[in-house]
Amino acid sequence: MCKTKIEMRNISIEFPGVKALSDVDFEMESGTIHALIGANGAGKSTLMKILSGAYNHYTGKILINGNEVHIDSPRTAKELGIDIVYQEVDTALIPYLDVGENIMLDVLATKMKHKQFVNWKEIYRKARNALNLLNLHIDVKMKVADLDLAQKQMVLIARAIVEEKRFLILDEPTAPLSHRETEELFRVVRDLANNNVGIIFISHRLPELFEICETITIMKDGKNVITQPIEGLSKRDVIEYMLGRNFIEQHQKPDSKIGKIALEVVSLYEKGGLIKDVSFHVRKGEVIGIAGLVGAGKTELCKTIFGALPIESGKILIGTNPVKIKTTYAAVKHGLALVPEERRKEGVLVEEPVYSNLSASNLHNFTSKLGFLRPKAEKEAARKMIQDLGIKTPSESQKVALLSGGNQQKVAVGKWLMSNAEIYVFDEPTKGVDVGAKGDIFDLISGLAENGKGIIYASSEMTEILSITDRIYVMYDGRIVKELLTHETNEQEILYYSTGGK
Amino acid sequence: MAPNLEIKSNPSRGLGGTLQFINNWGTVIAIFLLVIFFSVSMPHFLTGSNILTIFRSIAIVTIIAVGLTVSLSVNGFDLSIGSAATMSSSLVVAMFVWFSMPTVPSILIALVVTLVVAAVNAFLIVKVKIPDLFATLATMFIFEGVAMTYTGGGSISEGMPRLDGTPTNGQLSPLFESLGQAPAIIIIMVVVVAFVHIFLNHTKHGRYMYVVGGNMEAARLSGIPVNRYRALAYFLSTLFAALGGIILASKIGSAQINAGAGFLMPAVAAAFIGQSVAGSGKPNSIGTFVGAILVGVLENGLVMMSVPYYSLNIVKGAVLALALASTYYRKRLN
Amino acid sequence: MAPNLEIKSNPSRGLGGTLQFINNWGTVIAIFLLVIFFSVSMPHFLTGSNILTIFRSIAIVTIIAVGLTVSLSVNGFDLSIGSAATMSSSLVVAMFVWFSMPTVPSILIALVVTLVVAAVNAFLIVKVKIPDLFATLATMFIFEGVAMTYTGGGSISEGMPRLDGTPTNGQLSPLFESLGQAPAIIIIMVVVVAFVHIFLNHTKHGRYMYVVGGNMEAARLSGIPVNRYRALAYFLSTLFAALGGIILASKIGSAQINAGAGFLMPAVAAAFIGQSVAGSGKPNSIGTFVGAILVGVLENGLVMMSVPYYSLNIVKGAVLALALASTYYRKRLN
Amino acid sequence: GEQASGKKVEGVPEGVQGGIKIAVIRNLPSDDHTKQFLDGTRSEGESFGMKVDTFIAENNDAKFQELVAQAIQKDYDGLIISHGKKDYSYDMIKPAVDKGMKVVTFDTVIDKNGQTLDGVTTTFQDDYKLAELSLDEIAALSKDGKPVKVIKLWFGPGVPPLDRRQEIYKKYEEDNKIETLEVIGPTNFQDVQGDIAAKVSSILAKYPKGSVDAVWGSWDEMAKGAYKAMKDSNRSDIKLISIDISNQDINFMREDKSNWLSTAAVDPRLIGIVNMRLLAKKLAGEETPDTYDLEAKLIKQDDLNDDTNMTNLQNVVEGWGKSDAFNEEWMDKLRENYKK
Ligand SMILES: Nc1ncnc2c1ncn2[C@@H]1O[C@H](COP(=O)(O)OP(=O)(O)OP(=O)(O)O)[C@@H](O)[C@H]1O
Ligand SMILES: Nc1ncnc2c1ncn2[C@@H]1O[C@H](COP(=O)(O)OP(=O)(O)OP(=O)(O)O)[C@@H](O)[C@H]1O
Ligand SMILES: [Mg+2]
Ligand SMILES: [Mg+2]
Repeated sequence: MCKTKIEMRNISIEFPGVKALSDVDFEMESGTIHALIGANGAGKSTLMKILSGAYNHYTGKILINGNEVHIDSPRTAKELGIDIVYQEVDTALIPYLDVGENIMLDVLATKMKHKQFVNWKEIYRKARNALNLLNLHIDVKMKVADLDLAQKQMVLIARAIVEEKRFLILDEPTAPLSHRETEELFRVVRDLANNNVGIIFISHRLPELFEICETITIMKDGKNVITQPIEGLSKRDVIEYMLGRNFIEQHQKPDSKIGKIALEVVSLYEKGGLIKDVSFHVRKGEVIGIAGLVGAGKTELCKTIFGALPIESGKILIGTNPVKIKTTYAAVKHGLALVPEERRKEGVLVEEPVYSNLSASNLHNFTSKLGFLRPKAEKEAARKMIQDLGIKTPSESQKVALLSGGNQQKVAVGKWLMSNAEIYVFDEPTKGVDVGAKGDIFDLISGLAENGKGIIYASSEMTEILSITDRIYVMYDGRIVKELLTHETNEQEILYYSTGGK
Repeated sequence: MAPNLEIKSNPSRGLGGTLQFINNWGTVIAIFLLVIFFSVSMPHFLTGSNILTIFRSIAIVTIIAVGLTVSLSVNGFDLSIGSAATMSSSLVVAMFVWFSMPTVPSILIALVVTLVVAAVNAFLIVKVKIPDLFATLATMFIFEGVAMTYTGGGSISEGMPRLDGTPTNGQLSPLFESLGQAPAIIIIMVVVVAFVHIFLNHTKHGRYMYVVGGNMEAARLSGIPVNRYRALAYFLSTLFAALGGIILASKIGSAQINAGAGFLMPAVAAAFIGQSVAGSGKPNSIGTFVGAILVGVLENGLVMMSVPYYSLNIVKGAVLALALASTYYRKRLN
Repeated sequence: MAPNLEIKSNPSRGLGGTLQFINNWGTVIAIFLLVIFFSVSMPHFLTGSNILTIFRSIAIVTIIAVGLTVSLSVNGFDLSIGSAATMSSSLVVAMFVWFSMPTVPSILIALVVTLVVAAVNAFLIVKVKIPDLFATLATMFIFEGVAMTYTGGGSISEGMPRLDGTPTNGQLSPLFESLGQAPAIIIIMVVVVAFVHIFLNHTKHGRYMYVVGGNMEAARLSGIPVNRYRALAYFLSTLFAALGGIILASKIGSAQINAGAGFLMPAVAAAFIGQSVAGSGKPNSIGTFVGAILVGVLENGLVMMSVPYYSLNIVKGAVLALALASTYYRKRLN
Repeated sequence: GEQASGKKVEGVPEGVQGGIKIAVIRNLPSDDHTKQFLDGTRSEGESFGMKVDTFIAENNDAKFQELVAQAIQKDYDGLIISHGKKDYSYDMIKPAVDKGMKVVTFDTVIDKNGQTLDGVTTTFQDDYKLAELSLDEIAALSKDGKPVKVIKLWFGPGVPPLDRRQEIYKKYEEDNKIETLEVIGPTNFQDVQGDIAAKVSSILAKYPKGSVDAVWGSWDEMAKGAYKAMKDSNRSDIKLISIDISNQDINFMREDKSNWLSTAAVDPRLIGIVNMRLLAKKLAGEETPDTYDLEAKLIKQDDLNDDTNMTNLQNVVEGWGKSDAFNEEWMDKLRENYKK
C-alpha cells in the first residue's frame, strides 16, 4: 500500500478580533491515527475546517504528496479524499430529513454525476450498511430531528464511512458517546487505518488518545507546539504542552458539610415511559452522580425533575415540601437549575452575545425594581464569569456562535453558575471542555456544594463521576438500579451495574 | 445487553396511534368530512359538473402555490409571485392584442420575459445576500409597478387601443382561450403538481433543495452548490407564477390590473396547509394541492349553502384552524 | 442557520470600516439622500407642513408595524394584524354611531374586544401548537369575516341606519376625531415607538422575548415561561393593531370595509427594513419607525414629483432594494 | 409645463392661461373605470394646455386624505376629487377652498352637519337612473307577470354609488317586479372577477336550468366574473344585465350567443372630461352649478358591431361619449392652440 502524505504549511487565519491560527504546520500520513489536542479555542477545529474546505480565506499552503493543492471548498476537499465529522453535529444534519438520507448526503451531493433520479432503495440499503458497520440499530426512515445527541453523532460518523476516502477528520466525535459507542467507533477507526485511511482524531479525553493514536499534534493559542509519536509522552506532558503549565488532572473533591435533604424524588415515572420508578435524594452540600450508558435515561431524568418532560406519577419534594413541577419556569421558581446536554439546541442562544447568554436564566439579578435592565451590572457579571471559566472570547459582546465548541459549553454552564439556585442539575457539563477548564468547572461545582447547594451530576464518564461525587446512582433502562458510595466503588463496579448487571 | 441506541418506535397503536393518524391526515380527513357534510345537505354538491367547477376554480391558485412551494423548499419565501403573475398576464395579452402574435410565441415571450423577476430575485438573494423575504418584497413592488407601467395603469383587452391611441385588432387565439377552460386548465394543474412532486422527491435536484432548505450550512459543507439551487428555486417559483398568470389571462380573456396580487394569500394558505399533510412537515407539492382542494371545497360548498359572502371567511378561517389543529395538536408527550 | 461556520469579514477600519458603516446605516443614509434629493428638486418638500404630512401619513402604518415587530421579536409573525385593525375600527365606530357611547368607553370596548383575536392566536399557537404563521393566517380570515359580519358586509358611518334598519343618531365625539389629526396622531405614534423600544431593550420582559425568539428550547430550559411571553407578544401585536384601527377610524370618520387589510403589507415592509437598521439584525421598534419613514418620505416625494401612480411602485421597490442591499451587501473576502 | 408658459391666447380668460396645474385624485384602485376617468381628465386638461397629475389611493381612505393634503400644499391651481367619503370630505377639501384652489368633485358628498363648501361643484353619475335602466331591462324578462328571479351581485352598504343603486333595487323588489335568489359579493378585492366567477359557478350548481332568470351586476367588474362563470357552465338560459361598461364588457357582450344583454352606463371618460371643463370654467372665473349629474345610457347587445370598442361606442349608442355640457368657445380656442 502506498502512503499518502498530507502537509499544511504556515497556515494562518483571522476572524474579526481573533487571530485563530498563526503559522501552523501540520503533517501526517495515511494509514495512521493522528491525535490533535489543545485547550478550548486553541484552533483545532479551525485548522481542520481549513483542511476540509470550510474556510477559504486562510493563508499558507496545503500539499499532498508534495504537490500543492488548493482547497477552497468542501467539494474540492472531498474530491481530494478528505472528509470531516464536524464537532457541532447540528451544523451538519438536516433535521427534517430521515436518517438514511442524512447518512447518504455526501453521496447524494457529490457522487450522483449525471444521474438525475434518486434511487431510494439503493440509498437506504447503503445507509443501513453503514449503520451495520457501526453495529447500530437506528431506523433509516426515522427523522433526524427525533434523534438524541449520541444518535446524531453516530449518524454523522456513519456518513463519513459510507464512501472510501484518504483522510478522515473526527472532531470530538466521542464527546456525546459513552464507552460502548466509543468502542464501536474505535473498532471502525482502526479498520479504516488498516485500509490506509489517515485519521485525525480530536478529543479532550486523554486516555482515548493514548488508546488509539500513534502520533500527536498539540496546539496552543493558534500555534503548533509539537508533533511527535505519542509513545514516550505521558498525560502530564501533554497537558503541560497544551496548557503551558503544570496541572494535576485528578480533581479531589474537598469534603464539604453535608446537611439536610435538599431534594427528594419518590417513585417518579415519566409520561412516555422513559423514566420508571426512580427514587433518590440529594442533600445540601452533597454532589450525587447519575451514572449510566448512553440511552440509560440520565438526560430524561434530569429533564423530568426540571419540568421539561411530563410526569406520569411520583413525588418530588424540595426539602420536605412536596412540589408540583410542570414547567421549567416552576422548576426555576423552586430553586432548580439545569445545564442541559445539547448545548447548541438547548443550552445557548447562538445568535446572541455572551453576556446575554450568561444572564438569560438570572436576569432578575440585573433588573431594577421597576423591571428595567441594568446593562452595566449584567456585563460586569459576565466578565467575571468569563474570567472564572477561562472562556476564550474577544469580549463579552461576542456572538456565542463564533466561540469554539468548548467555550460555548462553558457559556452554557456559566449561565447557571451565575444563578442563585439551591439545587443544580448538570447533564454532561464538561462535554468538549478541555482538562484545564474541566478543573475550573469542578472547582466551581465543589464551591457550590461547600455553600450548601445540592448537586446532581449526570455523566457517562466514570472518571468524572468518581472524582467529583459523594454518592452515585447507576441507571439502566430508565431505572435506578444501584446506589453506591463514591469512595467505596470503582469504574468496574459502576460499569457492571450500568450494563444491566444485578 | 446494555441499552443501546435502538429507537423505541413510536406507539403506533391504541390512542396514541389514532392521534398520530389524525395528526398526519387531519387535512385529508377535513376534506372528507366537508364533502360528506356538503353532499348530505345539498344534493347538487356531488355532481360531476360541480366537482369540475371546484377543480377549475382552484387551478390557478394551485399552480401558483406549487411555485411558492418550490421557494419554500429551500427555506425561502417568494412574495413576488403575485407580481410575476400580473406581469406575465399583461405580457401575454399584449402580445396577442397589441402585436397580433401567434399563440406559442406569445406564451413563450411572456414566460421568458417574466423570468427577469426570477433573475432579479436570485441576484438580490444570492449575490447581494438580502434575506429572501425582504428581497422578494422589494421585487414584488418593482414588478407590480413595471406591469402597471407597461399597460399604462390599465387593463388590456381585445379591441382596446394601445397606450398611444393606435387602434388594435389583435385577438386572443382560440387555442389560447382553451387553456383557461375545463379540460386544459385542470390537466395543466395536475401536470404541474405531478412534475414538482417528482422533481422534489425523486430527482437529486429536488433533494438538494430540501437539503438547502433544511440546513444551508450543512448543504454547503456537503458540496452542494447552494446558491445555484436557491436561484433555481426562485426561477421555478416565478415560472409557475408566470404560468398561472397566463392561464388567468386566458380564463378572463384579458389582462386585468394587478390581477395576480389576489393570488398571493390564497397560495400562501394552500402551501402552508400543504406542509402539514401526511405528516411530512416539509413544503410539498401534493400537500399544496390538498390544501388548495380543502379551501376550494369549502368555498364552493359555503357559497352553495348561501352563507353570506361577508361571513365566508369566518368559516374558511375556522376550518383552516381546525385542520391545522388536528395536524399539530399533540398530547403533551414531550 | 449555522453561523459558526459562516464566513464573516468586517475589519472595522479603512475600506472595510466604511462598508461596515454603510451596512449598519444604509437605511438611514438612504433617507438622508432622499431628503436631500427631494428638497433640492422641490422647494416645497422641506416645509414644516410637508414634514407634518409625512409623519401623519406614516403614523398608522408605524403603529401597526410596531405591533408586528413585537410578534417578530419572539420569532413569530402576526398575519392577523390587518384583521384586528379592521375589527377595532368597526367596533369603535359602532360604539359611537350605533350605541351613542362616550369616547373613553367606546375606545376601551373596541380595544378589549379586539384582544379576543390575541387570545385566539395565543391559544392556537401556545396550546394547540400550530406554527405562528399558519395560526395567524387562519385568524386573519376568521376575524376579517367577523368584522365584516358585524357590520353586515358594509361600512358604518354617522347617520347610517343599523343593520336591522333602526335609524341611528350617534356621533363621533370631537375628542375622538382629534385622535386622527395632526398633533395627536403623531404623538401617539412616537409614544408607541418609544414605549416598545424601552420595553424590548430595557426591560427584562423584552429581553426574554428576544431570548425566546433566539432559541425557544434554550429559553425554556433557562426557566423562562416561554408560552407566557409568546402569548404576551401576540397580545401586544394585536393591541397595537387595534390602536392603529381606532386611529384609522378617527381619521376617516367611519369604519370602512376591510380597511385594515391594506396595512399588512406596508407594516411588513417597515418592520423588515427595520431589522436591518443600525446593524441590529433583530426586529426593533426604532428600526421599524425608520423603515416607515423611508417609505413615507419616498412616497411623499414621488407624489410631489408627479411620478404617475402606476409607476410609483417601481421606484419604491427599487429604493427598498437599494436600502436593503446597502445593509446586507458584504465584500466577498473569501 | 413649458408649452403652457408660452404666449397668451387671444380671447381666452386670463385664469386658464399660463402654466395651470391640476391634480386629479381618486380614491379607488386602478381599474378600467378609474383609468378611463383619469384619461378623460388628463386629455381634456392637456388639450387646454394644462398640466394634469393623476393619483389614486387604492380605496385606502387614510392614504387618500394624505394625498389630498399633499396636493393642497403644492401649488396646484385646481383639484378634481373622486370618491371621497361623506365622513371626512368636508374637512379634507376645506383647506383647498380656503387656500383659493378651485375644486370639482365626482361621486363625493360634501356635507358636514348640513354645511357644504361654497364654490365646489359636486358631480355624480346618475346612479338612480343607471339602476332604473338596468332593472327595467330585467323586469322586462318577466313571463306572465311573475317577478323575475334574480341573482344579485352587490356589496355594501357603505359604497355610495352601490348604495344608491341598491335603493332603486329595493323599490323594484317591493313592487314585486323582481325576486332575489342570492346575493353575491367579492371577498378578494384584488381579483374581483375571478372571485365572483368562482362564487357564481358554485351557486349555479344549485339552480337547475330555468330556475334563474337573470343576474344583475351592480358593478361590471362583478358582472364579468358572472359572465365567465355562466359561460363555463353553459348557462345561457340566464340573462346578464349590468351597470358600468368597459372594453372587455363590450367584447363579452358581442361574443357568440352571449347572454350579457345590456348594461347601463355613463361614459367614464366623459365624466372626466366634464369634470375638467367645470374646473376650467371655475379657473376662468365663470359661473358653475353647485351640482351636476351625468346622464346615464343603456347599451344593448344588439347595438354593438363587430368592431365596437370604447373609443367608437359613440357611433352606435346615441349620445354616448359626447357632451357639449360646459363647453365654451374659449375652450375650443385653447384646443386649437395646443393641438399637437
Ligand atoms: N467564525 C469565527 N469568527 C470569529 N472567531 C472564530 C470563528 N471561528 C473560530 N473562532 C475563534 O477561533 C479560535 C479557535 O477556535 P476553534 O473552534 O478552532 O477552537 P478549538 O481548538 O476547536 O476549541 P474546542 O476545543 O473548544 O473545540 C477561538 O477563539 C474561536 O473563538
Ligand atoms: N425524542 C425521542 N423520541 C423517542 N425516543 C427518545 C427520544 N429521545 C431519547 N429517546 C430515547 O430515550 C432513551 C433515553 O435516552 P437519553 O439519551 O436521554 O439517555 P442518557 O442516559 O441521557 O444518555 P446520554 O449519555 O446520551 O446522555 C433512549 O432509549 C433514547 O433512544
Ligand atoms: Mg473545536
Ligand atoms: Mg444524556
